[in-house]
Amino acid sequence: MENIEKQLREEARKLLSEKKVDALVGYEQGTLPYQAAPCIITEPEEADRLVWNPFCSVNLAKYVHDLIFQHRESQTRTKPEDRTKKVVGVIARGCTTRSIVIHLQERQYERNEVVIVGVPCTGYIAKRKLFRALEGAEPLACAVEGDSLKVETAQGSKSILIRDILSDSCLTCRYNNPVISDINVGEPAPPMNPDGEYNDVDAFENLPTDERWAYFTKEMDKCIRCYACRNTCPSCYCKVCFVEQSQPRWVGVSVDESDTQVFQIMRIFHQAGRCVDCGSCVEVCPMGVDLRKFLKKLDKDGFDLFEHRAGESLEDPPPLGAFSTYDKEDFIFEP
Amino acid sequence: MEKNPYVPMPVNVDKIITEVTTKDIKTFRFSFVNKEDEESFAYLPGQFAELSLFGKGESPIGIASSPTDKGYVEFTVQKAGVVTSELHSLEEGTLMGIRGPLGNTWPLDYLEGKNVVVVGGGFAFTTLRSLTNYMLYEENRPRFGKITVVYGAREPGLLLYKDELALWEKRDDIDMHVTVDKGDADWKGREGFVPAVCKEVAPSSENAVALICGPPIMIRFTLPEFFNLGFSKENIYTSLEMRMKCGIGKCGRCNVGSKYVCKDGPVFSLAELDELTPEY
Amino acid sequence: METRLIKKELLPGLIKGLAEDTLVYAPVQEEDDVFFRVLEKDMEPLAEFGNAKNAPKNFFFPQAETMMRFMKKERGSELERVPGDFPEAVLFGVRPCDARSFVLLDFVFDDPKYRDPYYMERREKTTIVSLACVHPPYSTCFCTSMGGHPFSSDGADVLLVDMGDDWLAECITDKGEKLLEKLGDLPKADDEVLARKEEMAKQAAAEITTSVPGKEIKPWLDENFDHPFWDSVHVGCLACGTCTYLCPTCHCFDITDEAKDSEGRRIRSWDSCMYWLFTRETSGHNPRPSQKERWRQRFMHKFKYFVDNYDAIACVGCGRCVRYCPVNIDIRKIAQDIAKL
Amino acid sequence: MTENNTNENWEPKIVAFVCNWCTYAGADLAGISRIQYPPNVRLIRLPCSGRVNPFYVVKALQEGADGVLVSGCHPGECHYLTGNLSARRKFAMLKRFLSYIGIEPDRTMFTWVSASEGEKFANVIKGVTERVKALGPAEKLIKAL
Repeated sequence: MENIEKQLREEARKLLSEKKVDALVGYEQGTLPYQAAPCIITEPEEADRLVWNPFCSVNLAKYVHDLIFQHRESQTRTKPEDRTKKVVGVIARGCTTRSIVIHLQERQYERNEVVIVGVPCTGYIAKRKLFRALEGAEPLACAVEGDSLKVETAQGSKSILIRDILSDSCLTCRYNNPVISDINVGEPAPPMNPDGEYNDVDAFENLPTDERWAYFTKEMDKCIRCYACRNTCPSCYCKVCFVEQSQPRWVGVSVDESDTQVFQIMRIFHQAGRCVDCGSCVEVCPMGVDLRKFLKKLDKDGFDLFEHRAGESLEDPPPLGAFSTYDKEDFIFEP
Repeated sequence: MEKNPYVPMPVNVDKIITEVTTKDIKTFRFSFVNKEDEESFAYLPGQFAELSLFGKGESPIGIASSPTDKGYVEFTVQKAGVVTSELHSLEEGTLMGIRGPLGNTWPLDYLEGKNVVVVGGGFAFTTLRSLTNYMLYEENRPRFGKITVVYGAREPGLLLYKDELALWEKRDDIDMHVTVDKGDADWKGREGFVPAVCKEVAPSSENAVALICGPPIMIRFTLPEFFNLGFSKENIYTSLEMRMKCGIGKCGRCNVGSKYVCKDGPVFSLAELDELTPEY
Repeated sequence: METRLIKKELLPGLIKGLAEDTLVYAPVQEEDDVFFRVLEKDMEPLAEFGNAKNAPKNFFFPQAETMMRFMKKERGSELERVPGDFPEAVLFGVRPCDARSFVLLDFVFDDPKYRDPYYMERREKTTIVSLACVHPPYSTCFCTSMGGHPFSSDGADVLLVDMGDDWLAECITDKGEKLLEKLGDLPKADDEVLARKEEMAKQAAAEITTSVPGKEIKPWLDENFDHPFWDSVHVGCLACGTCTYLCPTCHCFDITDEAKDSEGRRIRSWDSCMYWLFTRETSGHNPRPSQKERWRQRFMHKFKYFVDNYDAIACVGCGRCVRYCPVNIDIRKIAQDIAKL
Repeated sequence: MTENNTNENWEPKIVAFVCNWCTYAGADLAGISRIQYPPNVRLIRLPCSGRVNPFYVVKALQEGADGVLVSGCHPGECHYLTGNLSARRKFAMLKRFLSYIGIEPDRTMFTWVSASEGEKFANVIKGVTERVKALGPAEKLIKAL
């Protein structure tokens, strides 16, 4: 891991000093011992700020999209011939590269506007699981020691197996190595456990309808409509989200339970064939809503119906952006 | 019981006047359903109110009538968002709500005994019209010195309150300069941009205050003319627009620096604006 | 000031008992987190916890509330009803930082010119019982830097201190006095207990080691609205509203109408300066066009504008925004960095 | 839309999003041919089934519809060539998803009715109405003011 961090810094420094990128998105040490914060660096000297550890969680593709679009917006008053491109470098694990693939498939930016520094990934720590493992004690210092995390708390120190507190998305990840990249750092990481990918969904599908509804409503009841899930999601890049449209207003802005459910249904459904299961929405949710239970269903159906896995390859377009004469239609009602 | 500042007072739409040829600016005349509401709605020129359409929301609009006009209150509204679009589709006789008066006023006490230069551009003439009518009112007129009005619009069809402008032109206690950027076949008046007309009219800055409202581009070019004429920042006033909801300094969105445009404004002198952050 | 002692093991039962005929808001455990909730039958209030995830402002200033109801009539619409007549309530288990937030919110909602009837009625009818932090619960606590104290009674009606075997109850206001009378005949605390409490208070304050500059940075803020420092603060910000929604002092709101068939309501709901839509005008003009301006606004509002208007920082140092920011934007660090400039 | 919920004579309200070229014409034909079908359905005409945003379906449920039907031209017969093929993918996913979160599958129905199938249109409406009736009034997702 330290080795990867060192190489990352080296590559970042090189990219910035050779001016191959205008900005580079990575992670830096946060102010809390269990946080790695997204950061954007523009000078080679800043490369040493970059870190790579199991606390690097949020999907950075979001920032790539943001940076490129902010730059474009800043040029709306520039003559077309004088406009410049902004090349953004990004430290990308498997899920991040898949999000970039989706951006590219959806023509958000050109391939040459992004430089992908691919990193093998062994998963990130879900903070909720970490806190659960500490039974409420506050982590005051954290250090990775082999496959364990050594945590100092006011009550003493504790060693936790990292595997036990990895994000659910990571445990069943199918693409923990980049699917596209310009530079690769480190050796490919060993596979996770994709076979169990849909176990949760399968189990949920087998519950009675009302139990599923009860679970859905209970989870959505936690939502405070802060929109952190939407804002961290690289696939949620609409300039104006439907919840913000006012003519007509689709969804009320209050915390009416029906409005919250409709917001979540539609936000989640917008991810049909576009969710890379990076787990960012789950990780950033301050209320711990089980969003993955529902997003993963779309992932499963996308594969089941159209043999598509989001962001797997540039050649395979998102399923709802395509069609075939031979698509299954067993859901069609024939009286 | 204490009055709930969020509850609008019921009003009746008495009259709707389409002001401009593009038909997207209308003046609405309201009368209060309850007598005591009319009394509590004691306002002065420069203030605004929230026009409230249940089911659509509220929109903060400057009061266009003068408190000397008894029995009604008027607002001139441009069709733009959800509320104002609905407002434009109303018919006379509709029941709706208004909440106010809100905000501060043109600096009436300060204007007392001074010469007043009123400069308006296009649609932003509404609260200046209120002020002008207020100053021209028989009992008030002696309180103010010379009154000069420069009012411009892009074309003749876009001038507001045309009948009233004609009446003012006939008076000898007000110096009127109505101008359009570009006239048409019927236009016999002045042509030219507001800043140029101000330069030409050249009101004296001696014991004078200028009140300027208009589109940002007009303000940008008009201000230098007034500085050249010797007006200080303390003697130039304008009225700000911001997105507002509560109108009483709580909801936070019209916060500019330490001030709230709804509560501490909308009228500010340029000197006061310099103290604020430029986030408006 | 009256002081009483409540046997440790009796307190949750007393609160539960109170909840039988009074509306009680109290911290309860829900899955992984502690939340302030309306204490329903069979719910056990927590007395030992760090702090609730949500700030208790919700009870006076709900995330969404109906301000009025209306009916469509033949010609236009008419006001039908304005909710009011809120019940008497007890807000139990507030940490001193959160209790102080009410003093700050009062500045806004209890403005002499325009009192906010919804907030004020609930506020006046609610008795606040706060729990001193004998051991400040988080390393992210910084109340002492913001003019608070782990034993502060600002904003509370009763302050409870965990003395080991007993809770020491200090009545701060008449409202608090009345509440304690309702709880039954409780013994008075003697001087030894009070002296011990003073000692504990000192100890607790000393346990907060984070120092965050507050009013010290005000002169810098007065002068440096355009400083390049602001270019770096918002980097990484997701523009979500977590910080503002969990903040005990953030109070910005939106007013919207909802109608269905011939009925409707006007609601107010929390809004956030972190959202681009917050200040965007109908014309499309936005006075705060990017996250940079929005972050500056959030910080300036707390550390400068509020100070200008009310001579108090609009931050109580609870640390929620620090702990729950998904991307670790740390308001403490921003203040500390400014102090170094 | 909720007024009859407690009534014993409850009749479901069904919102049908239909394409202009096939199903709407099919409904017209049913009318011209005087074929009887239950009056529970409110037709909303759209250019194409591909125009039906999945949000419309969810929104109809939120507004109190007891059932939603989407109907367009048969695959291969779309006036816009492939609009219904895009729609088919969307609704395959949507129907599964809404069922998954606990909305009864029979509340959201999808079908194809051509301009010449007046009889089929009536049968579809009969079938959908029966199924929704069997479920009873919708209770999930409905917004109450």
